[in-house]
Parts: sequence; structure tokens; C-alpha cells
Amino acid sequence: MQLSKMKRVEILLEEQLVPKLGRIVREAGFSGHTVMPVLQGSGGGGAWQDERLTGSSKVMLLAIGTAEDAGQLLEAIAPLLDSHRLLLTIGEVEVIRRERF
Amino acid sequence: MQLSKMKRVEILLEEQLVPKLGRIVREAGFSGHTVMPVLQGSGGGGAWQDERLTGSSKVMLLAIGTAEDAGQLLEAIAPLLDSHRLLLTIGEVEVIRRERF
Amino acid sequence: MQLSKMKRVEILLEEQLVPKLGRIVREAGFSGHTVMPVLQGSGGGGAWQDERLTGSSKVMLLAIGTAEDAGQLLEAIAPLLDSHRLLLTIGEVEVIRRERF
Amino acid sequence: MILETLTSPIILFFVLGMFAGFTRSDLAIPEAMAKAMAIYLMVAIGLKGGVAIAEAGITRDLLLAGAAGVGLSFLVPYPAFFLLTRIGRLARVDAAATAAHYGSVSLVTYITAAEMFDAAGMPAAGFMVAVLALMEGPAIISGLSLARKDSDSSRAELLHEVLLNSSVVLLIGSMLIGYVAGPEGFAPIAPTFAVGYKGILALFLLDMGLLASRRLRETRTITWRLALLGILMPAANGIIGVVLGTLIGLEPGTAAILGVLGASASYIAVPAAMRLALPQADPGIYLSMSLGITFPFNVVVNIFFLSWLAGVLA
Amino acid sequence: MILETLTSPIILFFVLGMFAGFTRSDLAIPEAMAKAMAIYLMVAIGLKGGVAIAEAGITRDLLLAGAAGVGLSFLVPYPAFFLLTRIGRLARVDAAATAAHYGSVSLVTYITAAEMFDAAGMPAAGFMVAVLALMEGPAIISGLSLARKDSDSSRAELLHEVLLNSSVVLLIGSMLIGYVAGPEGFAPIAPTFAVGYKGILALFLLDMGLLASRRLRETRTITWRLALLGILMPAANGIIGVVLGTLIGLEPGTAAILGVLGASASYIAVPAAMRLALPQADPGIYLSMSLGITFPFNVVVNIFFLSWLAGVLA
Amino acid sequence: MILETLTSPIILFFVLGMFAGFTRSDLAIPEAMAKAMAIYLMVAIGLKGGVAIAEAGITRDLLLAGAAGVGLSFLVPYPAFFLLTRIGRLARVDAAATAAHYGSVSLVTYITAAEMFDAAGMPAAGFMVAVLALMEGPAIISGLSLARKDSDSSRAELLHEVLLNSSVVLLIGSMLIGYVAGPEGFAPIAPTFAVGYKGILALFLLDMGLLASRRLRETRTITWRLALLGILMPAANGIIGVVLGTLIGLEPGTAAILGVLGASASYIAVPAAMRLALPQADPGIYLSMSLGITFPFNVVVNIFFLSWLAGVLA
Ligand SMILES: Nc1ncnc2c1ncn2[C@@H]1O[C@H](COP(=O)(O)O)[C@@H](O)[C@H]1O
Ligand SMILES: Nc1ncnc2c1ncn2[C@@H]1O[C@H](COP(=O)(O)O)[C@@H](O)[C@H]1O
Ligand SMILES: Nc1ncnc2c1ncn2[C@@H]1O[C@H](COP(=O)(O)O)[C@@H](O)[C@H]1O
Ligand code: NA
Ligand code: NA
Ligand code: NA
Repeated sequence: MQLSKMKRVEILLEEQLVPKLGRIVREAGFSGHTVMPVLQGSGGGGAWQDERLTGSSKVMLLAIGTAEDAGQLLEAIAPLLDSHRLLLTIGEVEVIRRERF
Repeated sequence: MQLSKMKRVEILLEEQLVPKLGRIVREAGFSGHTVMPVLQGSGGGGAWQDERLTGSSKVMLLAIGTAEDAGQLLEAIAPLLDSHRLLLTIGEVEVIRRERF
Repeated sequence: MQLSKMKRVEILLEEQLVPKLGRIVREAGFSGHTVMPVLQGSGGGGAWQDERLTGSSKVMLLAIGTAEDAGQLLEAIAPLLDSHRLLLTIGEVEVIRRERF
Repeated sequence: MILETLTSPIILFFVLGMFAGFTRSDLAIPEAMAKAMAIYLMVAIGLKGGVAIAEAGITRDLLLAGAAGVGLSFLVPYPAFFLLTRIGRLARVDAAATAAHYGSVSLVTYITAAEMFDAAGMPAAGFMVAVLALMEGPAIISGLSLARKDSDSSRAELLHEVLLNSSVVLLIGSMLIGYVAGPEGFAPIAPTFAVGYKGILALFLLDMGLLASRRLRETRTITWRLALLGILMPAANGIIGVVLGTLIGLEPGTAAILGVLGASASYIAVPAAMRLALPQADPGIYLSMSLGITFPFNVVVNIFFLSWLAGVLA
Repeated sequence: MILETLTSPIILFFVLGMFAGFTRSDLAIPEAMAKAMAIYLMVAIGLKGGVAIAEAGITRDLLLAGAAGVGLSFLVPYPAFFLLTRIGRLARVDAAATAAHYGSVSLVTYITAAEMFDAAGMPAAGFMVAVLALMEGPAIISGLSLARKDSDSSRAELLHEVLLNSSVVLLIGSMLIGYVAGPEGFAPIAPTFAVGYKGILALFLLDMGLLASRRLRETRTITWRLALLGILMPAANGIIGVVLGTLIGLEPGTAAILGVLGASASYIAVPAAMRLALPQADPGIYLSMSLGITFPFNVVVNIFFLSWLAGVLA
Repeated sequence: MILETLTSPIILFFVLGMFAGFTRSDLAIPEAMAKAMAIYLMVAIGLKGGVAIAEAGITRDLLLAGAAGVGLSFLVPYPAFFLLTRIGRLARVDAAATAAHYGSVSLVTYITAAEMFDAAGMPAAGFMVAVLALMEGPAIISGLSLARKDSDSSRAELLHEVLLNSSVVLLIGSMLIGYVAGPEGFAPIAPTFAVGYKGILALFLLDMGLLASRRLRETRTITWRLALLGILMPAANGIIGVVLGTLIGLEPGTAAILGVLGASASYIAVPAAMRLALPQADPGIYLSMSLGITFPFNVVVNIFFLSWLAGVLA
């Protein structure tokens, strides 16, 4: 089985921004993305708790792509990182069937 | 504290397949697995959204094991990857108390 | 864009322990943490399923920090690992704006 | 009845859901709420049906209707498969999976029709809930045999899925409870399941409208040929059901609802089974057809037409 | 009425929720349950309002009240912005976002007031539900123009959010359904939406108490100046609303509820819009003020005061 | 009464849930729905109890029953611990955690019994809801002292958990609200909490059947000795409770329900506390015993037996 190195990008963001981020991710060259729920968290801006009623709900967006895709995404997303309080990490993973990504 | 290198396998799959995948994972030598919810996603097959009512719900299965376990899992799971539209990534992590895995 | 290497610590734990673990994580030097839901799992102690009614619900706590933070966390958390059946993994990720962490 | 249909709050909530979905409003019914309403509705009609059987006994009509329903569920997938491959130009496995949906039934279509026939003074017999439950499974077996594939899962797994899936257990179970408890035993819990019933159905149809329109909006796999079949098949199956029901001597309302069961296509139980047994089939096709096209057609047009037909034939 | 207010189960459940929140009890209302109750309440008052309009017709009062409401929603953010920057010492973007909340309205405050006025024998006109729905959006536009920023999202996105957000769609949609169905069409589903109504409202206020106290507990951004404004602004806006309502000739109950709408601050629709359009604004500020301070003040004190005022002015 | 018990829809839904669980049907009640029903039931019985106390006043019976309940909750863990270590052969920490469950109480067992005694014409006093709430906590303290361990969490944390856990807050809070509001204040919200009550209880028992059977199916830690204790302990505790209740002069229905409280074992509040305070104890043991064995035994057999006993003793 042929394994290929890919980047695994994780972005924590407000649920309302998902459509926008989804577009940015795709334009950066990723073949897709997956969104996972988040319950609560705490950081520089204080503690936070899922509370969809008042519109405060964060989610985790996961995107697997090449190092190039990840680089492009970083460029595109940089201006939003502060204004939208995004948390972004990039890890390394291996995948099979790289043509899917 | 003694840290050991392990593989962190993530598989995105239909909820209905969890029991089957759980068995495959265990037979490949993993000591266990953990299942996390997923809200939505988009990929080659279009956008998709959690909608348990019509039986369309994906989940993320996480399994930590040795490189050998991961290799065996890849062998066992390969035939399902296409027919079941699974997304699989393998990352590196460190754990303590390797005897648990 | 300046990328920095960080540790990504994942801890699987009982929901009731989140406040306590949150404190430990922060004392170890992490700038914050994020909690994600978990649906079910299986391991040495048998299968387990989310069932908040009987108080049995696990969650995944995610914390991004420096290698030093991670080391301190390991020290602090070691006594709990067995008595509380925690699952802990440490991975590598890259982040931008390291001053946030 | 046509005006009553179109000004019935139940239908109007469905239309509101379709509207919200098409205009991409962020209106959403929480998953747990939708499931709770589905469970409530199944228990409510199960109990009602069971109490009805306890009062009327197990009659010739019940047995005949049951046999007719099971027959329809088994057989409908075959012509459907033929049409879906020839006219619809679907691949074998997609056609087989879709055909299974059309042989099986839709709970919400059934409830909506039952409500509307009631309001129009031609109520269907309570025992038809049993027929509804019996019709869920057989089509799945036909669909799999059409796929010429023993499915990915073993026969045992599949039989388990067909006989013990959640809606069958809830419907049959509640019916048995209603039967054992009888009218007096049912009385104390009746308020919950009678008072709230129609309002909950209205809210549930709001969600169905959202789901149906989202399906249509997101679909990329539905051709005009398939859309046409999504209307022709329920029309034909409905007529067959009504005629069959009339021939075996059912009351007009009961014959009409047998037609509705024939016309309706599953979008809850069968998709779940197909994801397990025929994962190669594209859910985009079978869900868009059953939920996006056939369900609205049935609710807005076909139910009304079939009740008219049953009246004429009687 | 003051004793009745304080021994009304609806208010008492709110107090219980506040108590549980402040003592850090682990009591929590599941998210899906809270959303389900919100949907239920919106549909219930929408239907009720629509049926009321169907019975009374579209009157001069309705049109005047609608115009007054839209005007209030558009204009209230301007003085609010002034006070929030000068007295409250907020930055432009935080002040603008917060001002938008005060121009818009709170559904739960409205429902609570409507219930209490009903019980006190000075019911508000059913059509005020329409006014409620109309008042949600304009304040968002004013708030954004105050932020001197076309927002991060395009105008089209924003207009979509204002016109088609879930509560507007549900309220207006249910009202139209109630209007089309009329009293007879509404009758079959009335039990669901009438029988359960007040009890659900009580449970919902339990959750609101939890949310409000959690907001207050976790806040680190609320100064005494802001807390003061969180009471002064609804007091002033409420008086303006009641006076305006009396001047245009509304019944006392109806004028009082126009005051309540003016006084109430949004904590569901507007925060969601602001996270999209003004992500730089700190939700800790606008939610703590509208949900943590203004909402309890309105429910426990201001509603009572405004109904008294409307009675005196009439 | 035995036939009525076995044909009561409430019990039959429990049996249906057990059946679905054992046959591994995919039937599942969404978590949020289960929690919503639990909240609803607690508020409903709390209000009912409070209104009852408002009508009857604080009587000698109430005080005596409260003292008896608190005493039972404190003391029952000690003999239970002895049996669990000697006969059950459990380790100290597992025995202590399990003993705490048996000293504490099960809300659903209480409600089910109250319903059935009502139907059988020997209603329990409304104030027993207060006794129920009082009995939750003491057993936790006894259990921890038996574990010879001050628990992982501080005393303060634990006391907080015991006094302010969600069910205590909801029960006592609703009772106070019912007490303050009185019969007239309660009237407007009564429909929600009276009409739906029994049906919701039936649905909730469906879920309890699912949970109980899943526990039994998945357990690997329950020996025959433990299973036996899971029946003997509630039988003995129940008898003690009924005798005690009769001795202090309670009405038969009230004495019987004191027995039911003694017999019932917690599976909601205490497990949550134990995960925090005694994480070393195996939840597989205490949940399988309390939920998998004792709960079904109580609901299907013991409730009936205890009511018979109370009748005989009276
Ligand atoms: N070091 C961290 N590790 C994991 N999650 C974090 C970390 N810092 C912040 N977060 C998450 O990001 C959210 C916003 O962070 P902040 O903007 O720092 O308040 C927090 O509420 C957490 O959910
Ligand atoms: N590059 C990607 N990164 C993250 N998730 C993906 C990616 N591609 C596909 N997915 C997920 O896998 C699902 C199925 O992918 P596909 O079979 O390509 O439609 C999608 O709906 C996404 O949830
Ligand atoms: N190898 C593994 N990979 C992923 N998750 C695991 C693994 N082993 C255990 N877990 C998770 O940790 C929980 C407790 O594990 P255990 O204490 O071994 O029963 C399980 O229920 C799983 O959710
Ligand atoms: Na059919
Ligand atoms: Na306002
Ligand atoms: Na007990």
C-alpha cells in the first residue's frame, strides 16, 4: 500500500463562519473538509460554552491536503485569524490513495 | 516518564458501519477505539450534513496502536475504502504506558 | 508566515473531571483548552456508550502548548491516569503566532 | 376537500418548511427534536391501532389487507427496477436500492393521509398501522435480490435489520401494548397521545419540508427522467393499491390508505438499511427521489387523488 | 398585580434558574430541548396572532403599531450608541453591536409580558406578534451603519440574514398559516399549542435564568457604568414605547406591550447576526448586558411598571 | 392489582424497552429527549407535591416521614456494604460505591409506584416528593465514609454535589414553586404538567428498559452472588421502609411508598457523584446492579408486593 504524506489542518471557529471557511478551504486546493462539534473551551478571551440559543457555538473544521494546499490556506486565512479569533494547527498525517486529495 | 511512539488512525465512516469497523480494528491488534461525532462535510461526492432521521450520519473513529497494528488495519480495510467512501489518515503520537495499547 | 512547532495533547476523560483537568492544564502552562464530545468507545475495560442520564459520558480535551507545557502536564497528570482511566496522546503540530500559546 | 387540503395547517407547515429550505433560511429543527417527534408519532399511531384492533377483533379485512400490503411491498420493486434502469438509466445497484425504497413505505405520508381522510369523513381502519409495519421490510429483500448481491452484511444481520429496526419495533410494540391494554388501559395515557398528536404532526411536517427541499437543492444526480419517475411510480403504485383494496372489499378510506402505502416511498428505514447492505449505491439518488420528489407529490397531490379514486370505485 | 407577578410560576422558574446558575448547580437544560421549546413557543404565538388577525382583519391599529415598531427598532440604536460610547466608554464597534441588540427585541420577554397582561385582564392585541417579527431586523442595519463598516459579509448576505433568519421565518410563517387556516382550520391543532403553552414557557424561563446567571457569573467585561445602562436604557425605551403606543391610540395592553418590545433587547437573533457581521465586537459585552442584566430587569420589574404606566396614561 | 400491573401501559413500555435492548434492535431514545423527559417529570412531581403541601400544611406526618427517609438513606448503606463485601465478595471501594446507590433513591421507581398506587386507590401523600429529594444525598456521605476515603474531591466540592445536584435543585425548587403558587397559581400551568404526565412516564420507561437491558447485556462483572443481592437488598429495604412507615402512623399508600424509596437504588444522581468522588470504583458493577437488576425487580415485582404488605399491616 502506497502511503503519502499530507497535512492535517484543524481550525476552531464560530459555526456561522463554516460556509465561508469551507469556500476558502476549497479555493486553497483542498478536496473537501469535515466539521466536528465542540462543547466548550477556554483561552485568552475567557471561558466559553456551547450555547446555540444565543448563537455561541464553535466547531472544529478538519481539512486534509497537500503541503501546498496548506500553505495557500495559511495565506488566505491569515487576515481572519485575529478578527475572528480562530485557532489553527497543522499536523502531519499519511494517507493512501493520494489522488483523492 | 517513558514515552512511546504510536500511530493515531482516524477513519471517517457511516455510523452504521461502526460495529463492523470496531471488529476490524480490534482484529488488527488495536486495544480499543473511540468514536466521535461529525456534523457535516464536503468532498468529491458533494456536500453532506448530519441528518440522522434519513440515516445519514458520519462519525470519526479514532484508534491508537503500534505501527504494526496500523499496517494490519490498512490491509484489512483497503477493500472497504472505495465501496464505503471511507476517509483514513494516519498520524504519529506519543503515549505513556505503552503496555495499554 | 512564521510556523512554530507545538505539542497537541489529547486526553479522553469523564465529563465530570473537565473542570479539574482544565485547571491542571492551565497550571501546566497551556494558554487554554478545548473540549469535544465523544460518542462511544471500547478498550480494556469493555465497551462504553454515551449515556448522560446515568452520568457516563466521556469527552476529549484538546490542549495546544509548548513541549515544556506538555512535559509539565505529564508530570501533573500521571497519578490520575490509572485511577481515572484517562487516555492521553501527544502529537506534533505547527501553529502561527506562537505568542498566543 | 381540495381547498381544505391546501389550507390545512399540516400541509401549510410542510410548505413553510420547503420555503425556508429553498430560501436557505437558517431555520433548523434540532435532530433530537425530530427524532423525539418521530418516536412520539409512531407510539401514538401504534397505540391507537392496537386499541382499535382490541375493539374490533382480528377480522377478515385485517388479514386480507395485511396480505395485500406484504404482496405490494415484495412486488413493487420489480417493475420499479425495470423503469429505473430503462427509463431512468440508473446502474443496477442504484436502481435496486431505489426500487427498495418505493416498495417500502413512509410513515409520515401514512399519518398525514390518515389525518386528512379522518377530517374528510372517510376514516381508514385502525388496523392499517399493522399493515404499515408489515410493509417496511419485504421491499428490502426484493431490492437486494435485484442487486444480485447478497449484500455486504450476512443474511442474519440483514434479517435482524428488517425485523428489528427501530420503527418496526416501536410500531408493532406499541400496537401490542394498545391491544393488551385495551380502551380502559389506554385511557390514562390517552391525553398525551391524543391531545398533542395533530400539532406535533404539523411541526414534524415543517421539518420534512426542510429536509425535502434541502435534498432537492443539494442534489446533483437527479435527471429529468428520474424526476418524472419520482412522480409516475407513486401515481401508478397508488392506483394499484386502491384498486386492490377495493377488490378485496375494504372500506373506501381503508382502500385509499392502502393506495397511499403503495404510493409512498421510504426515506427513514430503507436508507439506513441500504447504507449497510448496499453502500455502493448513491444515497444522493434514492433520497432525492423518495424524499425530494415523491414525498411532496404524495402529500400535496396524490393523497387527495387517491381518496377521490377510492370514493369513485366504492 | 405586584404580588401576582412575584408568585407567578413563570417568574418563579426564572428565579429558580438564576439560583441554580449562581450556586453553580449542575442543572442544565439540554440544548435541543431549549431549541425545541423556542420553536414551539414561536409557532404557538405566531398561530395565535394569525388567527387573531383573521378574526379582526387588518386594522388601522395593526398598521400604526407596525410602523411605530419598525421606527423604534431603527431609531433606538442611535441614542443607545451615544450612551454606550459616552457613559459606557465602549469602543465604537462594541457600542454599535450592543446598540443593535437594544433596538431589536426579545421573544421571551414579549411572551412573558403577554401572559402576564392576559392574567391581569389587560390583554394585548394578537397582531402584536407581527410587530414583534418586524422589529427584529431594522436595528441590525442601524447597528452596522453605526459601526461605520459594511460588515465582513456582503450586503446580500446580511439582508438574507435579516429577512430570513429562523425566528422571522417561523413567526411570520406561523402567522400566515394561522391567518389562512382561520379559527376552524386552527381548531384541530389548537390543543398542542394552547394546552401546553404556559407550562412550556415556565420551563423555558428556567433555562433563561440559567443562561442569564451564567452570563453574569462568567463576565469580566461589565463595568458598573454598563450595568447601569443595562437598566436605564430599557426603562427609557419602554416609556417611549408606551407613550408612543398611547398616542397612536392603541388599547392599554397593546400600548404596554409596544413598550415592552421597545424595552427588550435581543439575545438570540442579533448575537448570531453580529458574530457574522461584526466578529470584532466582544460577545461578552453585548450578551452580558442584554441577557444578564436587561432581561431579568424587564421580566421582574419593567413589565410590571410598563403595564402600570399604560394604565395610567389610558 | 397484579393483572392491572402487568397490563398497565407504563409497565408494558418498560418491557418493550427491555425486549428491544435484548434483541439488539437499533431503537434508541435520543439523549436530549431522555433528559427532557426526566426534567419534565421532576418538575411535574415537584409542583404537585408543593401544591399538596400548600393545601395540607406542614404536618406531623411530613416531618416524621422526612426523618424516617433521611435515616434510611444514611443507614441502609452499612448493612448493604456488609453484604456486598461478604456475600458479594466485592472490594472495599466497589462495595462502598454500590452501597451508596442502595441507600439513595430512584426517581422513576418512585413515580411509577405513585402512579400505580393512585390507580389502585391507595394514593401516597404528595409530600413524599420532599422525602424523595431528602433521601438522595445522605447515602453518598455514608458510602464515602465506608470507602474510608475522603474522596478525590474536597469536602466542599462533595457537599456542593450532594446539596445542589440537578435533581435536588429541580425537585426542591419545583416544590417550593408549587408551595408558593398554591392551587390557583398552579392552575394556568397545570395542563402541561397534568395532561401529559402519564404518557411521558410511559415513554420514559421505554428508555429505562433500553438502558437496563443494555447494562445487563454488556456487563461482565456481575456474578450470581451479586445478582442475588440485587434482589435481596431491595426486598429487605422495602420491607423495613413499609414497617417503619406503618409504625410512625403513615397512611398505607404513604407507608408503601416509603418502602419503595427504601427499596429503590439510584442510577442517575449517585453514579454521577461516584465518578467524581470514587473514580476507582467500577461503574460496571454499581450500574448493572442498580439499573440492570434492582430497577426491573422493583418495577415489575416489588412495588406490587410492598403495596400489598402495607395494606396487610395497616
Ligand atoms: N492552547 C489551547 N489549546 C486548545 N484550545 C485552545 C487553546 N487556546 C485557545 N483555545 C480554544 O480557542 C478558543 C478561543 O481562544 P481565545 O481567543 O484565546 O479565547 C478557546 O475558547 C478555546 O476553545
Ligand atoms: N480533503 C478532505 N479533508 C477533510 N475531509 C474530507 C476531505 N475530503 C473528503 N472529506 C470528508 O469525507 C467525506 C466523503 O468524501 P467524498 O467521498 O470525497 O465525498 C466528505 O463529506 C468529507 O466529510
Ligand atoms: N487503542 C485505543 N484507541 C483509541 N481509543 C481507545 C483505545 N483504548 C482505549 N480507548 C478509549 O479509552 C476508553 C477507556 O479505555 P480502557 O480503560 O482501556 O477501557 C475506551 O472506552 C475507549 O474509548
Ligand atoms: Na410503497
Ligand atoms: Na428593543
Ligand atoms: Na434506597
